[in-house]
Amino acid sequence: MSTALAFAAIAEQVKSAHPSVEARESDNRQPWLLVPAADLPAVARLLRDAPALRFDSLADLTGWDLAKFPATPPSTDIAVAYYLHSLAHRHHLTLKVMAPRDAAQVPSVSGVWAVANYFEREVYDLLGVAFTGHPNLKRIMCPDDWIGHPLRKDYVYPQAYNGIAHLRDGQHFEDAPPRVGDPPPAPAAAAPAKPPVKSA
Amino acid sequence: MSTDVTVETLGGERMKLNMGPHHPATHGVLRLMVETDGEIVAKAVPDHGFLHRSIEKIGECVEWPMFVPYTDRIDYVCAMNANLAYCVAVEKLLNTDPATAVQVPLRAECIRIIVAELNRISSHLVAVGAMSMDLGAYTPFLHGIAQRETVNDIFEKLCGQRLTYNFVTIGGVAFDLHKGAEAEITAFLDAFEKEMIRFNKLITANTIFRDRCAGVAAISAADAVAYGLVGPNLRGSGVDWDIRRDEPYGIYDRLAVRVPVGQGFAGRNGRVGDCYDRFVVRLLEINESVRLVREALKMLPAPVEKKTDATGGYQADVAKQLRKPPKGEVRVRTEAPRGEMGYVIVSDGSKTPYRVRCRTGSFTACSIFQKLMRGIFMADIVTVIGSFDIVVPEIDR
Amino acid sequence: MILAWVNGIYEGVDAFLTGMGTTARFLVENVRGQGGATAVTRQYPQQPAEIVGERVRGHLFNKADICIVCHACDKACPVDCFSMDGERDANNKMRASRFDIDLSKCIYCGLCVRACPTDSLSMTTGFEIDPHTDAGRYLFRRNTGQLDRKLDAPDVVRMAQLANQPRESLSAEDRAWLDSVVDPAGEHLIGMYGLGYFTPEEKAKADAERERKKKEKEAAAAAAKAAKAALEKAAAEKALAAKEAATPAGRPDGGNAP
Amino acid sequence: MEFGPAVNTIATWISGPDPSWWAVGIGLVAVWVIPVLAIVFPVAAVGQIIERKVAAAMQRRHGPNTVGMDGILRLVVRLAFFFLPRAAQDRIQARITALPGVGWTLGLLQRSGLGQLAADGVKMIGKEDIVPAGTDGLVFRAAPYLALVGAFLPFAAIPFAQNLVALEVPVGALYVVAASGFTVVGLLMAGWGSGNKFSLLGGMRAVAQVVSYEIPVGLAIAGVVLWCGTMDLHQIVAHQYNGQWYSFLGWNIFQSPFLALLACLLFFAGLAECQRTPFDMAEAESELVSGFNTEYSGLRWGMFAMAEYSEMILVGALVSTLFLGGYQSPIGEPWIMSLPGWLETIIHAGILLVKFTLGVVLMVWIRWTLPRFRVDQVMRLCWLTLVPLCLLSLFGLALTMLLGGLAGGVHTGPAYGRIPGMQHINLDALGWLVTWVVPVGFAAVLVAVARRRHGQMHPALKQLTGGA
Repeated sequence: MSTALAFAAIAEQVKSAHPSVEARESDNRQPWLLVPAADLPAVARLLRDAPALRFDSLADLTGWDLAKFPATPPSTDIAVAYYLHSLAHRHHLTLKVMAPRDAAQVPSVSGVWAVANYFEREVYDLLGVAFTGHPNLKRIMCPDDWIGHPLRKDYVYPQAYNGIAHLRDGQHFEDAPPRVGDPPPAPAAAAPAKPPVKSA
Repeated sequence: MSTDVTVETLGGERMKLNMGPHHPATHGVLRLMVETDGEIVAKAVPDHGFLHRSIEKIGECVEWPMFVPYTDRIDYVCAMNANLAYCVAVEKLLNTDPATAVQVPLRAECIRIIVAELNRISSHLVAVGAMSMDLGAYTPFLHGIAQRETVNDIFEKLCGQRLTYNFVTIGGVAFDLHKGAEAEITAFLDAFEKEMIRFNKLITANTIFRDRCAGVAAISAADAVAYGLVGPNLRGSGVDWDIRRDEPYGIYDRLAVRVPVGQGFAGRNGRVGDCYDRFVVRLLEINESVRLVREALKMLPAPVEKKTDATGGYQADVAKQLRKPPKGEVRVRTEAPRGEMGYVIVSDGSKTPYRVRCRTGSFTACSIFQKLMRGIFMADIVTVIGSFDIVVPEIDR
Repeated sequence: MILAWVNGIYEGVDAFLTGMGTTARFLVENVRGQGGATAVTRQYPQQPAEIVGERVRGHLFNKADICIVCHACDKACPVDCFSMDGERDANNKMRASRFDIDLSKCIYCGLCVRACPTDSLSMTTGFEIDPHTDAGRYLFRRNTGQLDRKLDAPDVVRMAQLANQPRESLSAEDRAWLDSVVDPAGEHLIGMYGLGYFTPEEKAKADAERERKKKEKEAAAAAAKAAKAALEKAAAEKALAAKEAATPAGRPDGGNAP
Repeated sequence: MEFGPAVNTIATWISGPDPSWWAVGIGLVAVWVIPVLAIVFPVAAVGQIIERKVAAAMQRRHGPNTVGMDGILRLVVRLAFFFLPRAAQDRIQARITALPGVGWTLGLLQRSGLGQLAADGVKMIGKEDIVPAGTDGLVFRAAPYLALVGAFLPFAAIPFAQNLVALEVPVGALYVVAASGFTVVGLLMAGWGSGNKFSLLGGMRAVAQVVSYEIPVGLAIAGVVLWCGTMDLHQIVAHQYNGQWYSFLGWNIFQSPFLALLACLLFFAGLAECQRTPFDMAEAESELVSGFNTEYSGLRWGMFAMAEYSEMILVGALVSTLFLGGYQSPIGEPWIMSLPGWLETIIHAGILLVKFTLGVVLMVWIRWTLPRFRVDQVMRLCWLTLVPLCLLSLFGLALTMLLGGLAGGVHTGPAYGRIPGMQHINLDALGWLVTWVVPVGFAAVLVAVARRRHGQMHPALKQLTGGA
């Protein structure tokens, strides 16, 4: 469609309004915009409302832990990725926010795109990123009293939940036979990660 | 026609009601915490996670091809589409580097279209059947299931399973079409079209059914987009967006996909984006899928002996590429029966994915429940749930 | 308004009659068996599912004499349902001495069969493991020798039928066939969670071995703990003794000063 | 209060020409209980099998087909020879099945699933009677009995044959309506007493619905009363006899299109009173789990099921009595009246049984065809469609009678049988034609105009339903 903009043009528009935004590329040349956490709500509103951009749809919001990712330079942040899509102009954009893993806090965009409410709850549940300003930041998949955030790379598997062991009788993780071809087992990780912010 | 009573006019005394996780109309283990005043719902809050099996975490622990059986379990009602979404995503990742590029044979692409569209038919049959069952008509559901069984028979001959197929693989499909498959599929489609007319006479044209769905939980196009509705739910609200046509993957760009959108099919009482529109859009999509399967069958190249052949083969050799895929990330959107099934895949260059993220249609559909379920009748809750065609493992993954 | 009311009634009656006509046709067709509209359901235990096609993914089956214990299936399996041991035979070829498939873990995805380089691993058309059915019950009455024989769904049905009849009434051919697949001695508890390839003796041995290792480990841990405790005690005593020895002689402040 | 001839006979037989109150009571119970136990109860039980078989056939399933040979016979043998060892019982069973015809009959029972009947009954009695914590004990326990009583009371006034009626009240039609309203008390008590919110909603829905639908039921019955000039059900039946061999043309339903419409309205309103799909608000399975009977198990649940089927039979019997000639045969009465009295009673009761069983089958057929209404739509249908239609029909009927009387169509004719004759409105052929053609033609024109104004269907739907 003729009104669709390329990544460079979109990045140009966003950068002219918010100079702190950087255009980046992943290792396999997928472009994205790095947005500082503080600027995110303003950038999001710009992206949704600017007539030439009109990103009316948040197609996906997810994140991953960079702790074991062989990036250059190495990082221990948690990447939160926003995949935007414009149904009006039919173009795409990927935003990323890097949240430090110890105090992972990102402003919520649930006021901009309503669906972000659910996506952010999922990212909070599985990766432990607290979205400030979220109306209902509670766990969505795991039970409310679950310890740790499963998709973090230093997550320690629990042996039991509320006294219910989830392995067969007599079997424990350290006893499970190693798989052929697997690397030697890594030394046991640190204590389970605590949820960084207790939601209201 | 929806209720004339608004939430604001309700009395102060509310009854709390737990619908689910064992309620017959919540399609699995979904729980709704409902507050009602008599028959009118003041508030309904969905509660998820009863079926959370950490499939995304498993994705980080198994090798690239070993995740395909797990995608079956993400959405078991349309496992072919779920397989396809993941495989397309991994292929796109491999294709970002010329050194690991993979060329899926044309015949495999055609077979993928055939099985995906057949599975879309059988999945929509469950959707419309289950919705009519929620509204008290049990017979159409079983007739839909009977047709689905025929599709399952075809799939069983094709790949040996009836529910969790694990048929689409990275680089192609696991098996070539079995002998006589084309004739079988054509025969099924011919019989199926006649059967669907009777199905529609029985339930779609029924005024009781139409009046129960008409005007209930109508979603405006702007709301549908903002709440991330996808697939038939989005199109029911009149938004003309189909990934098969607008961002084609595979060889969908060679098939002119016609996209039905909601137009207020219910007539007098109906509004664009109500439950009836979502229901009818699914039925129209079934017809469109029938046409696509026929077209794909026409395009199917002749099979050749060599299975990695670029035209007549069915499986490109990807074992070497998967041992050392390019480092980086990729995002792919595919159109599953329940809407967009999008994968975000992050690779650290090893034989195991670094992160596999699956975005499903049912999950985002639940985000609008709380907004919709205000001031409707108790009985409309099941209509709304049925019209969104949620599959709970897809929500909880 | 009245016309709309009349139209509403007409539409209701029309839809009602259409629906009744449709179901009546279903009814007649089903009773008379026309138009493919006969009952599509099955009387399950008496009438097992028809197996369609040749690619059916039923129970896993390993032909042990051509298995080379390459672990390809193990590597391909997403759920780790294999465990196997190999040993070199007289020709210095790898042969399986133990090949255990945990059927309660198996998800019937078929990746292992695709990975197998020697085609020793295959999937039968039998799928029944419910011991409440005939087919499931008699699958458990097979001894180690009989496990080498691949049983597809029709074989399983035949096996159940023959085993249900009095032995004297069988023909010689049937009897021989039955003896080749079912152990007349009775049920074997083979494998821990399903149709594994342990014989009962092997299973007992493996259990004993695991128990022994566990006990050894515990004993070693206890010994280590005791040794550590003894060491600590000795060190503490030594320190105490040193302190006691030091206090009266050298340090007038009783050793409390830094 | 008058009692039926059979009641009087029994009372006289017990205590002489001037029967005392207890003799009348015994006679009343006997004549009430005999039809209920011998006709309604088995049909209600068989109704469940009919329901399951019909549903299965429509849905390409088998339905009950397993319990039969093994089930019934083994049960009978086990119960009869309880003290014998198992092997001896098996031998006895084998010997019985070896008798000529027994195996064939039992096979038929098995294929038709009738053995399920006995199995269900045994299961229902054998199941634990669970009274969950938090229920309102007495209310919860009493509710099924009340529902059952409410379902069986109206049968006292239904004439099963010329003699077989327990209560010959002059206001039989009124009595039936009043007594059938009793069921709803049971449903409300069940909903309240269960201590379950879904049950409570179900009970409330039941009350709202049943109370509303008594209006169209009453109006439809009023139409017949208007036409026949009596509220005595016996007299209404007698009134529907025209003395010819084609006596079915004398039935009320063929007298006037308004009466035919009232018959349909009575049937549907009755359907709503029995809480059957599409009116099963009270136990809407996919909304209220199982509504008022969610918490019930075993025999108490069975009582609700029995009450439901009995009410279906009641609706069928009422429609038959009021509109379909009651216990009369469609091909004239002399051949029955020439038989001895007891045989006549059996044949008449059998004819009524066939008529209301057809009604039950129709209800089952409807249930497996239509989806459920919503609770507001049920009310809307009642007050905005059924009640106005009833009133219109009543008006039309009154007009017909007036005009018919003016045209001299009213004359006295003999009613056959042991009941004295009634005044008939026996229109001649021309009058009959006018009676039918004018209202039907008017309705057809109205519908055609309405279709043109409002009846457009979306083209996509036309395509989906095959261009129809």
